[in-house]
Amino acid sequence: MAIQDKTAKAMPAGKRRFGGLLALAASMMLATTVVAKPPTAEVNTTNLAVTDDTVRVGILHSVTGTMAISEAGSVQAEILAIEQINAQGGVLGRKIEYIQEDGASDWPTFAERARKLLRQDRVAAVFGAWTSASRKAVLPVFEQFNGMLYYPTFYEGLEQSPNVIYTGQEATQQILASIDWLAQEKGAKTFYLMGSDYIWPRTSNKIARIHIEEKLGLRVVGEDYFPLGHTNFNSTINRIRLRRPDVIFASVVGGSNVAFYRQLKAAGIDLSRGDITLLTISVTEDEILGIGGENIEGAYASMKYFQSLDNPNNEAFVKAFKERWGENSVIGDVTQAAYLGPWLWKEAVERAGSFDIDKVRAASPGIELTTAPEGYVKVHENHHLWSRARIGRALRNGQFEVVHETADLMEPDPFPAGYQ
Amino acid sequence: MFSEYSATELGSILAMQGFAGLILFAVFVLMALGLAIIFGQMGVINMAHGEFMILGAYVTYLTSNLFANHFPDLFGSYFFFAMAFAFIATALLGALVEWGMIRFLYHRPLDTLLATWGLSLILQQTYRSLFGAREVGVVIPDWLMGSYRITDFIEIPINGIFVMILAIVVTFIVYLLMFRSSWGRQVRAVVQNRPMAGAVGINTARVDRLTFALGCGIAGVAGSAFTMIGSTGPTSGQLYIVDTFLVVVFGGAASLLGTVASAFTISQSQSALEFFIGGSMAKVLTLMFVVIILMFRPQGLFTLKVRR
Amino acid sequence: MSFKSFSDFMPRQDILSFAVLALILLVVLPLSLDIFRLNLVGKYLTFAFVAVGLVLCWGYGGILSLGQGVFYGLGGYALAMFLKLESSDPESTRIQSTPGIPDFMDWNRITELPWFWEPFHSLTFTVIAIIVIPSLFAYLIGVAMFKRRVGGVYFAIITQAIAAIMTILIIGQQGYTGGVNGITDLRTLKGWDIRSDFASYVFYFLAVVLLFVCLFLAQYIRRSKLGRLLVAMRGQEDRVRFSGYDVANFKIFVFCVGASFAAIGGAMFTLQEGFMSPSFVGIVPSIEMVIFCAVGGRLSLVGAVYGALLVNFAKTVLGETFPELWLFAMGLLFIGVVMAFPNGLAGLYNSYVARYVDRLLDKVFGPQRSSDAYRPASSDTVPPAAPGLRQNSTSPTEGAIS
Amino acid sequence: MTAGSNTDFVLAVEGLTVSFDGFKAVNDLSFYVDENEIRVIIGPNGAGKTTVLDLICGRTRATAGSIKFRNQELTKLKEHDIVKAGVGRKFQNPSIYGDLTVFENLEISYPTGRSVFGALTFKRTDAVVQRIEEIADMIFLKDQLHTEAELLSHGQKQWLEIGMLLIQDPTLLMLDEPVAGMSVTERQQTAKLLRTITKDRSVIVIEHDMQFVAEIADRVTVLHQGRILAEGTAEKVKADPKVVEVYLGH
Repeated sequence: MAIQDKTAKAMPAGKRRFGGLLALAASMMLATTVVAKPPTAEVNTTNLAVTDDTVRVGILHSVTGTMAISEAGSVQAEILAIEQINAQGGVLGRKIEYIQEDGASDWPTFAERARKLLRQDRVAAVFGAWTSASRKAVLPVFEQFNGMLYYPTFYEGLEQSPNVIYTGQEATQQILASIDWLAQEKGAKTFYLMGSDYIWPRTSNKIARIHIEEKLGLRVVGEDYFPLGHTNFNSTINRIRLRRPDVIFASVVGGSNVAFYRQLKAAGIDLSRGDITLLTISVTEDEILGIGGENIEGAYASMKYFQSLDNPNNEAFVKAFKERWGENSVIGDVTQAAYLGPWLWKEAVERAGSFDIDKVRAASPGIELTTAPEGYVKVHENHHLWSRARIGRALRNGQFEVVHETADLMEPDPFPAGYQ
Repeated sequence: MFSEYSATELGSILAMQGFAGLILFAVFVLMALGLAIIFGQMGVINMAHGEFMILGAYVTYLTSNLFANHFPDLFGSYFFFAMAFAFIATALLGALVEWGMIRFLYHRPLDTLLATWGLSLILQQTYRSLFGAREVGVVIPDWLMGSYRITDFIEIPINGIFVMILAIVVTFIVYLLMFRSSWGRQVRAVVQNRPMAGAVGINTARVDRLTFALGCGIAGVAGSAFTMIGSTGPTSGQLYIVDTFLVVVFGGAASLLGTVASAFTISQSQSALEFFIGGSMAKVLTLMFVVIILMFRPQGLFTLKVRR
Repeated sequence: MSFKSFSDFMPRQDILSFAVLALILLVVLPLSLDIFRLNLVGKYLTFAFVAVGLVLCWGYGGILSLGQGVFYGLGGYALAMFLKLESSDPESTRIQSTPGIPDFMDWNRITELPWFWEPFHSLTFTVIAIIVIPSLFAYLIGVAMFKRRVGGVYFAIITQAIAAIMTILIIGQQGYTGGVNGITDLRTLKGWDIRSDFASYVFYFLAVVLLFVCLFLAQYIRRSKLGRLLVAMRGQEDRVRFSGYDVANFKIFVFCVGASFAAIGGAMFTLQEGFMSPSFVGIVPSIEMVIFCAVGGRLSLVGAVYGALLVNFAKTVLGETFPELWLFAMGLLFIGVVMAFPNGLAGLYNSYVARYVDRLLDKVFGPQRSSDAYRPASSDTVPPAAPGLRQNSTSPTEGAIS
Repeated sequence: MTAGSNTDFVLAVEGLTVSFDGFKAVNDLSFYVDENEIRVIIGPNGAGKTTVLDLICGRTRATAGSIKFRNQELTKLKEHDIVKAGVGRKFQNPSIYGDLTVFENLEISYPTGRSVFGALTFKRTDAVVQRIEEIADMIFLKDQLHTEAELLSHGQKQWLEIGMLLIQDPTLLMLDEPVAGMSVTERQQTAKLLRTITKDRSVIVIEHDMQFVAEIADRVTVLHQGRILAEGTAEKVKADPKVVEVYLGH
């Protein structure tokens, strides 16, 4: 059976140029790892696909189907990270080979492909899954065959698996700081919660509602859900008009996003004029491409990463990403989180001195990454990342302007006490 | 639930809400007209109808790029050209599909359903290969994106008015074509008695091709208009297909007036339900309502009793 | 037994095709595939149940349901509810605010097990429910539609709408259904680990055995007078009605049979994969299930099984190597089976291979003896023209009433 | 709706009316059919002949009036119950099961195993086979039992459909243009067939061919615009000036 093997070795030499910092780091790493290359029998006691020169990992995202739109950036980021790691000499002296599988936007297919990666290909780690549903579908497979999954998307929390490292924000990290900010900076008193009808928006809105009503003593004046793919928002917009909330808190996803922002603007609610404050937890730079910057200008988004972040790490990352994937690429929050996956795995493997899943897992908590484009991140005991929460204001050109950033790293709390 | 609002507010909301229903009505009419012609007049189930609409949307996207790059002065009016191009492109594709596929399948409605579903998959993948998996952002001229402020509370979206006018115009043209032109008489003759129509010298094959092309062309115009309110991506078309079919079937397949009436009924109930109970349950209730009514009146709500 | 002899029930060609299929599924595949691949085949087989049901409904009864995913889902969910309750004992869910209920309910602030979940504590109830609930639902739809003579295209569109409604409901009512994620993380059945390799083997063979039970039932229906009535109804429904039959009852019956087959398939999926999700219930999966049946040949039971296996196998292989091509392939498949091979694989077999096989069988066993003197001996023999070709609904309005 | 009276007639149609969107295809029609009578209904196109048969067998529902078959009201019965009561009907275009053999066509019409369960457990007994062969003999198709019905000639299809009705042994047999599209020899054979099968039962025939009508009819009813124009023996009807005007005159 044919397998799509895109090894980094086949990569043209011209592509192996990276930003200054990383290149410097790369040459130093190269020197050290060539000297100390531990024997395979030592670093791989559980029959993973590790040879003297290579180690095999999997990338599992949707290349086809409705989710392909969203997952494409993650695939690119993961490939970029793997290529950069290889250019620095790989992991424990071994080049990373990756096998890319297509989840086809279909949860059962995700489970099937995950099983193939773990059982047949014996990969040392998998970077992938995007929607909660696909993660839920592959989770039992990873637990059964003891694999390691690096999951990039911000998600609803309520989960903590020994076999998953969650590189995106869980719900409280994304929501709590942003609502505090709205209450303090924008003086918001009333909120209208709306989202697509599935678990992530509902859970997020549940947390938001508890925080708004019970912790801050403010009011939620409406809560609304739409079937995935819904394209008619005029009635909701009327409801919003009638309830006159200070803030629309939106978690609409997919094609509905485009329809929502266009109809909002057409209805005379212009976010750029500040007619109303809208904060979304579902729109990244990727989504703005479809929505159109002119339609969403002035909306706020709560994310941990924006392409416009001003720091040297991000500068190098954006440059490398555009060199590899084209000048027109945009980088959203999830894409950056996906980029962290291979790096976090590399750090954990090297700290453990082994590719064995159990040892990598044991070594993971406490791993720090100072080179992350979003800044400094650290793996928590609960397998989520400590990271800063940020709020960006959408600009006409499709980028965000960062208007707020928490001073400290926020602790991930997938089972937030008092919010369940 | 209304006690906290003043009478003027409630009046305004009623007006706005009525308007929201009318916009949805116009959207449904545009979606369903093309299908009603194809299904009602030819008995063909075109599951690729949504993909034809999206073709119209992509043509609009290309036209907007063309104007932005080469005729920036005319950008404000590109939308009219886009709709014309969309009509031509989808009608041509429709004629091609009729020639290559549909004409072999007349009188096998279930088979047209499966074959056109296959076609829709192929079109989706073609769009993905050509335009990428991501939705494309169609830039709408500014004059189409604003709103008229009537009172403090009542604002009428211009694109809504545009869609409504378009729906009226398209319906009127279709009416003229089908009921006031010799071509329309030919179409109806073919529907009623194909061999006889052929015998009196009507080129039935040509009538079929043109009818199918016209239905697809209207889908293209609809898709073009929907770039103002919806998303344009390879799979966006699938979102429309069930709604569209229900509108057509609910109206009674053979009657254009029925299609319009059913679009009105469904849009108003859905729009009102959305206002009161939210989007998700509104959708479920509307669909159920339609399905249940159809069980009692399988011939559709607005058809006359005929002798079988 | 309503047949005069065994060969009335199973002509020689049918015995041969059943035997070959049994050989492939019970011997060849288990010996030649590793457990990972065999597990995949087991998953494909769950769709074969649906396809076999569709042969009866669509091929024989002329009823094209675009909502078989609903029944597949109902069967799958019924079993998933039982397994979820088993894995949600108070001990393993003690970190929840309300221990002892499924985790997704707890997340949705439901503090008590909903009443319709209660009976699913019982395995016996669950096993009965897997068959009965979908059949009952199909019965209700059938009575509502067929008694009012809704048929053909209208039936197809309405079943499609029902699939859409079910999906929105399941996704929207996530506190009770697990929402878009489905019901996941099912581990044990009566304390027995359903994820082990051994369990995979057991479930594979269980699926094959159940599939053959369904195949034999379908064969019985097909070869009985009811089967011939269905064929008769497909072309001349009025004639059957005016021969004293309540046509609707027969349609309802096959629709229920098709639904229960699909439900068994869904339950087997849950068992083999350890989860159930709304992604099987919607419009797209439901219409894909039709293609499994069409590829095998809409009149051939055994063909339907091969159709389900081959299409899914192609999906896996193409999906692994050329994901972009898969939709093209699938699209062409739909068009191809309608325009070029309306009788699918079985049609090709009958046109090109069957007579040689028959001649060979004649040589080996002597000419076939049968009391069935009025029927050509070969199995799923289909008339030269496609069944759809003779459907005589000339206009959509007429189709509605047919 | 008129209640309809109890009579000795096999079929009593009284005040029967059906309207399609205001157009009265059958208008206040009354007629009676005796035991063992052969009644022929004639009339120009659109007179409502086929609609009358549709009404009797339940294919179309009456707007008003009553249809009594052996004093049993038919207007409320379901189609299959009307058949079970003993009314058989042949359609204008031969409607047979093309995908099935002649034998299977007749077998399906054999009046047992009409429920779902009955059809599942129906057994092809010797009695069934014998009866089918008997009927096949009668309709000149004994040698075609193996043939798929689609392959029969037009005339043979007409016979087959008649045979499918005969096997049910109905009390009232309704034939819609049984000799349409037949050759002269087939026509003669059919006339002979009709004469044999009409023993012991009442028959309503719709026919255009006046010669054929005269040959078989006991009484003739002439319909025009949904009403009865004339009724009586073939000779009497032929001589009626009204009939000549609307129908025979052209």
